[in-house]
Amino acid sequence: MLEILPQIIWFSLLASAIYALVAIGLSLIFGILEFINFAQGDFAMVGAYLFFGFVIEGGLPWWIGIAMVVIVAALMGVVIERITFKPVRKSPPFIPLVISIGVGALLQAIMIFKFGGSVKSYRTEGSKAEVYKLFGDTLSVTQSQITLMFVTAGLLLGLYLFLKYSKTGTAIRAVADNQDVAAILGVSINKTIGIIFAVGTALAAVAGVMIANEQNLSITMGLSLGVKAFAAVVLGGVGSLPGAIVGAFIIGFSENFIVGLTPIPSSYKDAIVFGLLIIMLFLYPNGLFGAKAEEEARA
Amino acid sequence: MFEIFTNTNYLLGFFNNVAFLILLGLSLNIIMGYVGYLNLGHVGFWAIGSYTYTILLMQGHDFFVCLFAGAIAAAIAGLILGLPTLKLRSHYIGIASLGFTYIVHSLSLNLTDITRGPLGIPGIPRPTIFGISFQPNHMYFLLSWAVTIVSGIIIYRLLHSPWGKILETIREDQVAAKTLGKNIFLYKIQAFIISAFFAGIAAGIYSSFYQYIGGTNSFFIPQLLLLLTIVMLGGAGSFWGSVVGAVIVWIMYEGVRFLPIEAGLVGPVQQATYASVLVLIMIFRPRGIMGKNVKILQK
Amino acid sequence: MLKVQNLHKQFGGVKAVNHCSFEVEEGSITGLIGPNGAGKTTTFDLISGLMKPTEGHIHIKGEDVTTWPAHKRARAGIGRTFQAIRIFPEMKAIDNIIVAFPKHPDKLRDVFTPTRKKREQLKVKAMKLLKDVGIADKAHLNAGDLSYGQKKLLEIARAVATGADFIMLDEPAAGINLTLLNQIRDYILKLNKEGKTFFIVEHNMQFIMDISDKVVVMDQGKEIAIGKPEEIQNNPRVIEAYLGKKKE
Amino acid sequence: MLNKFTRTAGISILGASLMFLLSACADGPIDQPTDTPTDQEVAEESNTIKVGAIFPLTGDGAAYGDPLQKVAQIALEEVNAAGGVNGKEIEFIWEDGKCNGADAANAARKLIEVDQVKVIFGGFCSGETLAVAPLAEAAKVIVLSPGSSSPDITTAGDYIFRNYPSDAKQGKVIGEEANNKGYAKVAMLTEQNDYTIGIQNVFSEHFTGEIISETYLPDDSDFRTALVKLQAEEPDALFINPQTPTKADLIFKQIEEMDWDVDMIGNDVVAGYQDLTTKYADLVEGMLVAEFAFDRSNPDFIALEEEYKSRTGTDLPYGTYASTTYDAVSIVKDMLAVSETDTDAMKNFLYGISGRTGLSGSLTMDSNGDPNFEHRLETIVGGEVVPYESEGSMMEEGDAMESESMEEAEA
Repeated sequence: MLEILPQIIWFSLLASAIYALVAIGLSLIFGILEFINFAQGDFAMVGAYLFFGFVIEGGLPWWIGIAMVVIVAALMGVVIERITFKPVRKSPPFIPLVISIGVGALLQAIMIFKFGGSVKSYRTEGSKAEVYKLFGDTLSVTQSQITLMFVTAGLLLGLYLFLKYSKTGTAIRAVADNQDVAAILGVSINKTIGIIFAVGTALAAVAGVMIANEQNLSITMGLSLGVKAFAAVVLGGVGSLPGAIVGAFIIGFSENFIVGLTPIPSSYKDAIVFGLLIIMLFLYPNGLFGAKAEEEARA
Repeated sequence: MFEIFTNTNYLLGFFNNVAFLILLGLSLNIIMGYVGYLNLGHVGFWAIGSYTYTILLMQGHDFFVCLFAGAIAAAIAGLILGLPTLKLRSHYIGIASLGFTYIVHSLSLNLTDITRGPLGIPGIPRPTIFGISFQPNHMYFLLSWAVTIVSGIIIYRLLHSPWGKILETIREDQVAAKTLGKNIFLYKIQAFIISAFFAGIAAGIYSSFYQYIGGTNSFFIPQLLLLLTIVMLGGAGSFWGSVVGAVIVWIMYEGVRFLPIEAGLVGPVQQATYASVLVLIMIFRPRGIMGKNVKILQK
Repeated sequence: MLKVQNLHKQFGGVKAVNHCSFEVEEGSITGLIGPNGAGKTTTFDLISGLMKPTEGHIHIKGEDVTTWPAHKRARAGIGRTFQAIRIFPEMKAIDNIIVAFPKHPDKLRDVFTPTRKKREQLKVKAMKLLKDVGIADKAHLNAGDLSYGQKKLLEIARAVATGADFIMLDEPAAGINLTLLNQIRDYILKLNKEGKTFFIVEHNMQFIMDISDKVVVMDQGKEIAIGKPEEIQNNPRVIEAYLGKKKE
Repeated sequence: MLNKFTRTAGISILGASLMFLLSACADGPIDQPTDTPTDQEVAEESNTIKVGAIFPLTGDGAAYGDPLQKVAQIALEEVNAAGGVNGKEIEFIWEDGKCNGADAANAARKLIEVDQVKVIFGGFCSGETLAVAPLAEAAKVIVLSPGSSSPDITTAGDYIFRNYPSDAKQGKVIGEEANNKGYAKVAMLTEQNDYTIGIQNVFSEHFTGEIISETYLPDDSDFRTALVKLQAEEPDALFINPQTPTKADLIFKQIEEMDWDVDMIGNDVVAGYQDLTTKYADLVEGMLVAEFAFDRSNPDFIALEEEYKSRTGTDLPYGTYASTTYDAVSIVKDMLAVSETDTDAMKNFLYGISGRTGLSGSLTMDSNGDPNFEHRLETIVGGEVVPYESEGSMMEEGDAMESESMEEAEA
């Protein structure tokens, strides 16, 4: 059984990278605006379809396609935020949660209307995956998998630097910490939240493109992605970006290792991941990196 | 086209659906509206109740035995989900309970020798009680409304009793409730078990109404979103809110069937209509039709 | 009534309460003062069971309650109010009181027993309590719609309704106009005569010195002085704590 | 409390029922205000025959519901262009079954009770058809499903028909051939879905060797770990059993990436999708599949492919489903010619079908309302699906032949 270990590790890395990409965007929005955004997975789906429209159908070169996807997705994020989430920003968090459910369903309907329901993929005729054999044939890796890894690492690093050092990045973290205080200090809340949504949506869209390139794209691909990304964000602790990444890796590795090394068939994947999540939350009620606020409610 | 209102069979079916949706909405409202616990796992109780009821009924047991067995099975599931998650903070409860929905969905598809997995269970009979057959639609309509009304009265008594008042104090401010000597964990578990119990009752009448349960897309996210909409739209924390919510949501859900839509667009346009009405109502009437402004996701 | 021995509570490096010990005699009105961040509210939360201490013991009426959860301590006779008033805004003012009564039939098994008579009695008792604090006319308003002062009075009345004989008040005088302040003072004194013990955190020196039999002063989590109000007022260490350190 | 209740409840019920009413009467023609809508409607109704149609148009099921709805519309337009039935046009009233029992049943109730249809075209997913069956039986409405393959449908009711074969047949044919090929251990990757579980159950009844089974949920798209696990078992053959061609595409891609060379077996979803067999030609070389008599070179089929391509810009997916859907529309036409309202006459017509030629081959309906299609074994050579002569018949003559084919399969 051991000889398949390298392959399983590589697959776990792949799955974790995909969850991390979606989880990061979710953590930005979720951590700051404090509501579970059910439409986050669908933002990824829309990104995948936009790329399909621009590049596969539209014939644009892929790098223009990616740029277009990021711009359109960012705009979409801001527009959705202004129309649907801005009016309820002050209401209890379950209101935007329900609205995000509606937004997700709406995006799916629009995509079926535009692209039709049948499942598509980026692979055109005869594009055969180049397979590289490593570690003496025990590990086979493809070009698209490698690009996915690099793009993910690049985006995570870019986001980290953007948040840490850029002006808007600090503004975002300020708003994340305390909206009212940030407002008093002259941070334009509207602009910052708009940027948060733009960045969060664009990240999800790129994640969608990466995932579609690696697998295929369907109208309902967003849902299970979004839910696993939630689990990663919450596992890592709400509001902590490194936490979301660690959470994504925990899910990616546990899924593949448990299924890979035990007789449990992979159709139990969801049950395993969420069983693990509930147990972890029971042990770490704040998530691994979550704010350790000791509240009186705790006693 | 006006024969909708004269056509009894259609209206019987319509209001039969409304019956168990009211019961499902009310049971979810107990834990979500009154205790303030965002339970995204309610559809799991519905599934467990349905499978337990159906399997026992198909083995020839008496209707009431099966109905209560389904409800008790769901209540036990309520305990199982409640114990590890009740101490968690808001978002963590949301994602942990959503995880429960995924676990139940995964198990119901995989345990094929119990639930027949994706093949579902067809040919579920309608009961004969004291020699009276409830097979015809109008008879079954009476049965489901009888069960709904009796359960509704019990739930009303519970929620408007001193016990119910304590649930509301827990929702309003559980820390204060503690200092008044209330063992809030016990109340939460009781509320959770009762909420799951009545979901189990509704599951029973649902199963014999449709006479087929299971299959890949049953008891999953679309059904969960329907229940969430009923409670949120009706108004969390309001008994009559869930009743009105169930009627309104079902009118919307069935109403879209009658919109004059060109053949190729039926699917997407119906989904888009339902989603946008949901979003609009939650923006302009966030408390729902009759709800109080309830802090469901207490920090 | 209350004995606190070597109470210690640490968040990571921060010692919110630092090996603090003091007593509150039965039937007394004891004040607890100290600069902001001295650990007063944390001490309150430790005593009422909302937080678990890192070290130390708490005795109520001679019994060691350190391991008791908050609701068990409350039933043993501890009532309290909060700095940031924690009333139930979406419930009527009178309901805020009724739920606090020990005889409130709120067990699950009570639901199907006839409780109409008992609930009527509780309504009468609640109205009386509301009259005592002067907000009887607001009984059927949602608690959230009351004024700040009225909410404070409601919270105090609610603490009394629990039947507690040891009531802890967290800054009752904060943000209150003078007339209301006197009303609160008289109410405390009236209850004290009826045998209730009070433990009051307050910044309003004039109010606390006037009402307390004994005052405990805390600074940086430690009790630095305990004594009669007069002794406390000119105790050098207290003044130093408030007016800033002259580090030798 | 009461006035707040009535006021808000009133507004909302009014709002919702307004929408309900609006949609209800919007159906009648608006432009003739003088006649009362009902007479006008009755007059207009006489020259069209309404047929209910339930397909999964949103959600996961849309992957096949949406494209096959387009196929059905193409077939319908052709039927109506050719004069329809007794001079009347057939009108399909589409409802979204969402590949879920409850939604399909509610759709059927509306179609049967409100639109007063006598025939329901569809459920596509087995769950849809099984949930519609009790309603249709009670109302004596004909159900003709072009795609539900669950064995339960065979006994779902007297008015319940389908022109897509039950899984049972396919599983049997492949199972027996796997025995003939002398496979001792077969690894099976199966989707937890109605069509695929049916095949797995029947295959395991007929295959005598050991089966290593891995399953995945419909919304899963990462099978690498499962495949690696199966590879470690060193099976004699790998049986790919997905519900949709896109899942098959993904599985082949992930097998290709693992560079795993093993004898392959596939279900007819894998075989029926031209784009798939050419794209992974060398991977699926020699793959054993079984399809019912669906002839890809049939000129009508090619015409359908071109028409579909011209309308949607994409290739026609699911050859088998497309052919049964296309044929089912013409069956409905001929059935309505027999009678537009008497469902017992329609029922007898359907039971009487024998040797009816169509895109999906020669159809004879058995006493349970199932098609008689026999699955024929096929294999894939150079990316093309070709008939497969089972070596079983030759095997009795000489063991040499059999062992030789074993090596060749191994290589």
